Amino acid sequence: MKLNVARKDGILIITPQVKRIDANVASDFKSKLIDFLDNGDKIIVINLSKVDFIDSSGLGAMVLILRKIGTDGRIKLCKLKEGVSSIFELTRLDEVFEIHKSEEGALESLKTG
Amino acid sequence: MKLNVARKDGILIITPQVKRIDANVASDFKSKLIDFLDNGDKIIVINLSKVDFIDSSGLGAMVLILRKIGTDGRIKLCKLKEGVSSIFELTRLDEVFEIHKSEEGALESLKTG
Amino acid sequence: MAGESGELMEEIRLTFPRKVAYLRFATSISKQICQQIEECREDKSFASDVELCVSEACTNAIKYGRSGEMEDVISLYFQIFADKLVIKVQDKGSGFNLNNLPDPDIESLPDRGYGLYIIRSKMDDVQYTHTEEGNFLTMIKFFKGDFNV
Amino acid sequence: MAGESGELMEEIRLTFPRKVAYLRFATSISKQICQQIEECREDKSFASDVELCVSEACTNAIKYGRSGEMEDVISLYFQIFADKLVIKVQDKGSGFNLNNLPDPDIESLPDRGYGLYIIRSKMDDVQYTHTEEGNFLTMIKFFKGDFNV
Ligand SMILES: Nc1ncnc2c1ncn2[C@@H]1O[C@H](COP(=O)(O)OP(=O)(O)O)[C@@H](O)[C@H]1O
Ligand SMILES: Nc1ncnc2c1ncn2[C@@H]1O[C@H](COP(=O)(O)OP(=O)(O)O)[C@@H](O)[C@H]1O
Repeated sequence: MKLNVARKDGILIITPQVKRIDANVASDFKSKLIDFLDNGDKIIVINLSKVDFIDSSGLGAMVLILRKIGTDGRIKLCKLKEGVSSIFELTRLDEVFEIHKSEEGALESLKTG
Repeated sequence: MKLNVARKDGILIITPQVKRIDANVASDFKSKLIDFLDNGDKIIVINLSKVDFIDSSGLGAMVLILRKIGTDGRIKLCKLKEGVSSIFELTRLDEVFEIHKSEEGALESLKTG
Repeated sequence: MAGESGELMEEIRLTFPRKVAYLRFATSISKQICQQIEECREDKSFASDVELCVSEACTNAIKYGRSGEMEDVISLYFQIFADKLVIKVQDKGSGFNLNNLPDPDIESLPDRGYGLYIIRSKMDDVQYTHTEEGNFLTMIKFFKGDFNV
Repeated sequence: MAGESGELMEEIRLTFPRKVAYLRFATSISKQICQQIEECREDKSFASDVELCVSEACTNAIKYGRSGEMEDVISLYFQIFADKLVIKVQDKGSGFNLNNLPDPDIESLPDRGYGLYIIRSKMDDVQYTHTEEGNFLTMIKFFKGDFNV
């Protein structure tokens, strides 16, 4: 799975370059995220602006990362499209993840908070 | 099937607003073209710029119109995409239809010729 | 699309290898079918709900439906009725008990177990049957405006 | 995609009502399958040639394949081999004689009869069989780089 990766003030910004995060790419997504954690990244913003479709395989990958980061680090999601956002709500994962409208908002909240 | 219709100096310019001319739309296309002939149109330019895919059903519709017009009128095709153009060549219908690169070219040739 | 309620009007079947790479065949045909049905086009979320559930159900069939047979395949049936769309996903695995599944417990941050919860939330009815021909997960969604059991 | 020449690797089956509205289901799955096969992606015209032939063959199956049965359906099989793609279109009509078909005579401006001419031009081999299960038009196209019969 293609990811765009940027770093700003020690924050890792990951923007998946795919329209769909389903079982076809989820395990690759998961292992790429784990690689970042293993390399010491602890503050991560995932920008989902390119993603039209996510299902439980994609959700599972992100929850695993959230659990792995634990209290050591922080993770924020941003730029969820309507369909994606509604699945976070349905599964109540919107209560578990910190979700921001814009990437700037996510970054700002990590600096101030 | 949606068609854009324009008239310039007595020439009817038809631009199908579909990506595919297959059996799903060919009979509708055919009957719409026949309506124009029945209403007295005799000089027709068909602009295929929107069409990515055509198969024998679409070709058949156009040959029928060509035959119906006969020596009474004229028909020109223009702006064929590569895939469409290659099927005209394969069936040798490129020898039967007058095909122009641009709409202007087709119109010009009808005025001068 | 006219016809009495309860009357099967059309069926589309897709059979594909039990491999995750084919998941998108299933979801893309699901989208096309919903486009085809006028009743769905009026209900904006119908197609996306169905696509999501087809993705979940086929993912499970691919993950858990190992048959041991040479030809390890998944079949997907779309049955268009006057009042509803019925989707069946068939695998040849050892099956499971749909009624024993708890909803995911969000507090414990599970990274799995959301699939059937999503399916149950989005569909009007979900059934599971184990037959000689394999396991069938049957998902039913009524068109809007019709009665909703 | 590795494997010995001649070995069937994957099969995808689509069954749909004998209606022209479903033609696009057939062509869209054809496109997706060619995308899936690495050997096709290197050959730019492979996918578009296959799509065209699938459209022609399914159009014929829809036009001429009336079965008289309640469930009047067309089936489409894509069989991926190491060296080729085999496509079968099944209908339950009364069939025809493939070998008796003349190429279209362009001089007389025929408005039909191009379908099988196109299929024969684009495919490496075309066969037609009439069985108890119906009629099968079998179209074979080799991946580039492999031998071409
Ligand atoms: N087609 C199937 N065959 C066998 N077991 C299944 C099937 N679908 C689901 N299951 C069982 O139901 C459980 C819950 O499925 P699901 O809610 O989709 O979550 P997950 O697959 O992430 O565990 C699975 O863990 C599996 O044990
Ligand atoms: N699936 C089929 N079942 C019965 N007859 C067929 C079938 N496909 C083709 N034919 C016959 O072969 C003829 C030639 O087909 P084709 O080249 O596609 O041109 P067209 O359909 O325009 O006539 C048809 O007119 C029909 O008689």
